[in-house]
Amino acid sequence: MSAIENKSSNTPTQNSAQQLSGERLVELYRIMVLSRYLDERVWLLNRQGKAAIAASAQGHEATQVACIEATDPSKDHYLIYYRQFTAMIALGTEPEEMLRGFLAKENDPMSAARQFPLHGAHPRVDLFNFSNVIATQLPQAAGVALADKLKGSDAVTIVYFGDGASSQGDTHEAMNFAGVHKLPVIFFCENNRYAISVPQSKQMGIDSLASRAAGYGFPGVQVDGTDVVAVHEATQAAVERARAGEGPTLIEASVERLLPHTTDDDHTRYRSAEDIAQMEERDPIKVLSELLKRRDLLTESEDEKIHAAAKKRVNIATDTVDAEPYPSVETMFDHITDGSGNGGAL
Amino acid sequence: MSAIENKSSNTPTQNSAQQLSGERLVELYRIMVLSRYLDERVWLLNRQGKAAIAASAQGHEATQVACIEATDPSKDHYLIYYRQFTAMIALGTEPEEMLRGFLAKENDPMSAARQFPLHGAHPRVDLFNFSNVIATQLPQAAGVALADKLKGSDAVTIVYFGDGASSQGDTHEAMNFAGVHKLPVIFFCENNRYAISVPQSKQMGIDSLASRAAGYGFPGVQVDGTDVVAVHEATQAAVERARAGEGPTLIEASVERLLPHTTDDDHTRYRSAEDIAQMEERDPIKVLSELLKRRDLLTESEDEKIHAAAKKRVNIATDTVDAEPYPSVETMFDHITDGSGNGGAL
Amino acid sequence: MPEQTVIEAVRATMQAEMQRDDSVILLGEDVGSRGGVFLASDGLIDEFGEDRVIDTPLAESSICGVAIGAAVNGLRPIAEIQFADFVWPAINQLVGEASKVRYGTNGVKTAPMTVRVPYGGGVRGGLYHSQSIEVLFAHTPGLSVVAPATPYDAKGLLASAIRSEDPVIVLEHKRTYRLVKGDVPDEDYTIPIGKAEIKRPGTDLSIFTYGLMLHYALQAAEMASAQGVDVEVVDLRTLRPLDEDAIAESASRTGKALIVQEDTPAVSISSEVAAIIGERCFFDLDGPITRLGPPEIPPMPFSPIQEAAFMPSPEKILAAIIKLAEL
Amino acid sequence: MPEQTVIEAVRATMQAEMQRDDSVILLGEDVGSRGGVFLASDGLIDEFGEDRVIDTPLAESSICGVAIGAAVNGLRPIAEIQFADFVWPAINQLVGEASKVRYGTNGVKTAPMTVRVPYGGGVRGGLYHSQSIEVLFAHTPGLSVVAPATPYDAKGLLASAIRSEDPVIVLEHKRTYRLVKGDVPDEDYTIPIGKAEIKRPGTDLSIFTYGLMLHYALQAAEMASAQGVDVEVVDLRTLRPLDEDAIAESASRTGKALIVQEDTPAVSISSEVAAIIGERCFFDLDGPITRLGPPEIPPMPFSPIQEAAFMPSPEKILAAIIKLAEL
Ligand SMILES: Cc1ncc(C[n+]2csc(CCOP(=O)(O)OP(=O)(O)O)c2C)c(N)n1
Ligand SMILES: Cc1ncc(C[n+]2csc(CCOP(=O)(O)OP(=O)(O)O)c2C)c(N)n1
Ligand SMILES: [Mg+2]
Ligand SMILES: [Mg+2]
Repeated sequence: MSAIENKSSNTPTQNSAQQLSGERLVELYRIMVLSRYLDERVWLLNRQGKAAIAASAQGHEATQVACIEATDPSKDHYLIYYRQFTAMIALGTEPEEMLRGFLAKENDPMSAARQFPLHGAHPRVDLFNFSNVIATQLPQAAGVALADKLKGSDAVTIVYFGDGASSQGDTHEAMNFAGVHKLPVIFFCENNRYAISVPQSKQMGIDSLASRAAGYGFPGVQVDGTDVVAVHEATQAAVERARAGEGPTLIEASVERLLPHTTDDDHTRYRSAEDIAQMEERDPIKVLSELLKRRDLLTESEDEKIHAAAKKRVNIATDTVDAEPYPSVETMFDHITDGSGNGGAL
Repeated sequence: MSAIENKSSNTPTQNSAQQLSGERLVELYRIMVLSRYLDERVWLLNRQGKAAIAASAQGHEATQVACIEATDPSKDHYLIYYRQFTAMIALGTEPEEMLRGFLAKENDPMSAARQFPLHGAHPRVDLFNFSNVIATQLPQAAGVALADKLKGSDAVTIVYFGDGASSQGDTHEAMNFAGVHKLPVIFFCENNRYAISVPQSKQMGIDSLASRAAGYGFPGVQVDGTDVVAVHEATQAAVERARAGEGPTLIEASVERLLPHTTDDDHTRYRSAEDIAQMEERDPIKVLSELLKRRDLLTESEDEKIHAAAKKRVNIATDTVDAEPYPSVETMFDHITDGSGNGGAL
Repeated sequence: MPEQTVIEAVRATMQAEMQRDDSVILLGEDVGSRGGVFLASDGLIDEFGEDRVIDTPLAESSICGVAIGAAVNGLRPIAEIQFADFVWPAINQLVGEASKVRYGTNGVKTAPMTVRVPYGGGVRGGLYHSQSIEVLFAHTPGLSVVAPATPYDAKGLLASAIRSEDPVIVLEHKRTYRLVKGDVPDEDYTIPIGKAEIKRPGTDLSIFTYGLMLHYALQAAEMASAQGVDVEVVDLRTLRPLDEDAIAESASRTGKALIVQEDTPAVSISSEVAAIIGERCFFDLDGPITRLGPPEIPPMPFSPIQEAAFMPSPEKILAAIIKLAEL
Repeated sequence: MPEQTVIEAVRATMQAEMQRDDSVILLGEDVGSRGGVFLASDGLIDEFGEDRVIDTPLAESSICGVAIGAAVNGLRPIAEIQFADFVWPAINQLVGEASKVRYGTNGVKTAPMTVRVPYGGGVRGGLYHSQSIEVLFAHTPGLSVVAPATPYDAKGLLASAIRSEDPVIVLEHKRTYRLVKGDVPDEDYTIPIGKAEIKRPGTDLSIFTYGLMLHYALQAAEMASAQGVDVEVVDLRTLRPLDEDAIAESASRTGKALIVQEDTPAVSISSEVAAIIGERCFFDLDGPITRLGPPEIPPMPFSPIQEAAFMPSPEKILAAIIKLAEL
């Protein structure tokens, strides 16, 4: 296998285990649209002073649904960072649950409002995000995969990171460790060409991160992250490799960050007007909607229904969560250590 | 230029700026032999209880003299680690000065006996080694090179590290930074296939470190580290590249660590008898001595003279330094901060 | 004398020092066209160019390691760590390396570098944008650590740091950036590293504090004065080396010491201040050496209610003053 | 009851815990066929195989990060850091991450992991094989930190650490490894984390200490007894959480407190112990809270003469005892 492959849906893989059906494609589209509305709502809630901070997945939706679709949430592990908004929804997080995080409500399922939204651990699938500190999740993912390998489990660990995260020492150490031990882990980079304001050209001296995989002894694949089919295929191949005990894969999905870095940012300070304008063509919702229509999998009116349903769902969730209570002060003293005596008090 | 090149003296480079003359080859041999005797002496001094610890360069001598020979000590910078014993001698450190470090004497030129031997900074050339902590020198080297670039100097920075050091996050971060800024720095790996007891196969999932350079956007070269001519050529090419503002090079020199990791180690615990035995053929003193004789650059009796002179030099140095004083207690309070008021007390 | 916020003073000081000395450069994440996430370097790239205002890759260990190398080779780098919570990857380069460059080379090499670290909470930062990280730096011989709380001190101490021949960690409390305003003279001045300042003289009780808590302590002191307790407020300003004489003098004079900090108390700055007083002022004290800090939980919850419960406040400080004064 | 050295107790305990629980694994540099540079894992790879005794790449951040991930996914890793001086690259994973796994997930995830860190000087280690690194760990909520000084405590505390549901940092003073011998029962036992122990009862003065200094303090106490001063020696044993009650009880009872440590004093364990005493025992004390430590210089010179001058010794401790006792 060559070290770097370029994949797009125009070059269908022969041996792909399972092609996405038209039905599933529409289903993924539905999740993407829901994610988009919820994401927009969260941004609005920030502007209303209700959500302290948000990072948006707008532009990353196709990549995230397609990646999750190729995995098995009943046993796989997902180490996310703050931008896997759509992935969380694809993994079954309800809009209400998402909003509880943003509004710091008592029943925030990830961290009970101790942490930023999308941080903590999911109550139903093995999805977690311990901290805001970039790239710390990569060695942790290698550890999760190591445990599976020792236990003889065929679970796969998927760890997400950004182009900026690729510069951290932890990213290198994790890939090196995983390469030595041929661990069942997928290093999944959502490359949106920016780390806050720092463009890829100041982040790395190369055009494609996927080329780094060769330095660790496993394959690297670059894929168009607006292309659901291509991302799904690349991930599926990596999952098969991992489950078969053949080791890690690095996937680099090229995406756009349609909005500023977070609600605290203003990207017009550092992105040219053209750079911002060109992103429209790479909006994954637009790309997939056009594909579905071209393939006669979606009519204009079905599309409208999907949008209307998503909007309604988001409205209901907002009203529900807005009325919910905040955590009490006392709960902030819970769960520091187990307090059983081993491990000690506070 | 292809990302990885394999160089040996059997494939002479066309555009090499300056071939090593026969005279220089003999001179380098002389330094290697001196280094070897001094290195053996230090080991002995440890066994006599006089030197607390030593790491040996035996097996690395050819690589080190050849690399230094391709640089310009009047302006270049050398960030070493504990194994550049021969490089220090090649850069003009006298045997007495080396021994003062090992015996922790007052006039240890590198650190006044505050640090392990070979740690500190050289008084006459820009050679330094701030700490024992593996790989910290690599980002520092990028910073040294950055300063030269900003100052418009054409000095080159050479930073040494081992195969084990390649695993550290700092190594990655340094190469990435240097690649982005096309810095005049040479990342020089002395790959002796072991990090203490950990063999290369447990250190990395690849056969050659040089392949990593492609992931940073600069060339990587693997070279036989027992081959003075090959190392010299590879370094010279890298120096030219750096001085011309074309950026970093990664050089991987394959060498043998003839002795255990340090005087505290016993490599029979983890190396097979065959693995230890095979090294004899790769002893760089033997290799170069044979080459010189094959090319009629050295007679048997000249060789004996070189050995005798080295031995004598080491004996004199040992006697001199043995009689020298240890530092006084008071000096341990010097040079913590400048103490001018800015920068604070102590 | 123009009024500035803390962040304005930081920006103006970096600008002035870069104008004054060509060897001063700035490096960090987003310090270029973004102007830093707190806008501390807003506009500096336009004035000084990409060579002297360097947007680095996202990698703190190399930011600090590169700064060491550049400092050793003649520059005076100012490294910006975006948030204090992200300084941990750089500990090896700062605590392990930078602190010992001069000592480990017996003075042959020096690392004149400044590391600016926005720290502290009360900004809805949750567990990873609120941390106080002073402990390890303040413990480490070879480092200096300053923590200015006012625009005036921010300028004077940052200028001292940049001109220092050794590494200095500058802790800027991010909540003070826009909250705290004050007069800052246009002319050049420095404040010596290692000197505390009595920000409010008093006779009944001494508060020792720094950073955002200085302002809360001053508010509490005002409230206490209405209740007849005359509180002295000592701004530590430098955390390494601590101004032991100033601490001992004030505690001995008032006879009562209250140490207030935002960081969790166990093994911290407040421990050291208490230890200094316990050793040097023992015979002059007429009350236990009292510390006020947040609870010993990971700092600090994202929930605004819990964040407020975590942070010391003027009211909590007042309560501690009254309790100690009544002893 | 067989006599063991500290290192023998460490090895035997790891072996027993690995026999007892399949999920216990060991990872670190050279822990495999080399058996660790101090031989703490000598022979374990033969008994448990390469899967459970893992020679890692030379990269401490990933050693600890991998340990976190493995712990979260059902294993109980013991990570060995070869020398404490090399733990700095892993601070981000330990202080930033491991400490907050439970808290940051509201208890959904836990990281039952042990990090063994040989620390301390007096071994001709120079600036980078001698450091004491307890301060930051002892400051961090969510971590536990133990520092056994005897073979008995090494076994009991290491067993507690391995069985703990949360991350525990085990500080083993490398000078004690072969120097200190003692009886260690064959049978299984644990020592609760968070409990100090009076290693020598006394009435005139309390010494609080840990690690190698415990042994020096005991020697000094013997010498003092010959001079008529009856010294109590309290072994802190756990540095987080400190056993505040035991500290306060002893200091209040004897009325005099001397805190001895090998680490440089500013902002350290001794500061915290002093602060606890200054706050809780103020009315019971009849002498200043005294600290004895090395000078505030980078720890510690390679020169044997300077190393000896740096380290506290039984003689220096005795002098401090006599001075304080005579007050
Ligand atoms: C260690 C660390 N340094 C800095 C930051 C501040 N920070 C948060 S996000 C970010 C940029 C991340 O960029 P990238 O990895 O490309 O992810 P993206 O946001 O583009 O998805 C930075 C610098 C951080 N969270 N952690
Ligand atoms: C950060 C760090 N971790 C561990 C060590 C302990 N240590 C000293 S040398 C060494 C092996 C280095 O191997 P390599 O880089 O291959 O260099 P070599 O000694 O083979 O020349 C180790 C693990 C250290 N000095 N620094
Ligand atoms: Mg990005
Ligand atoms: Mg090696």
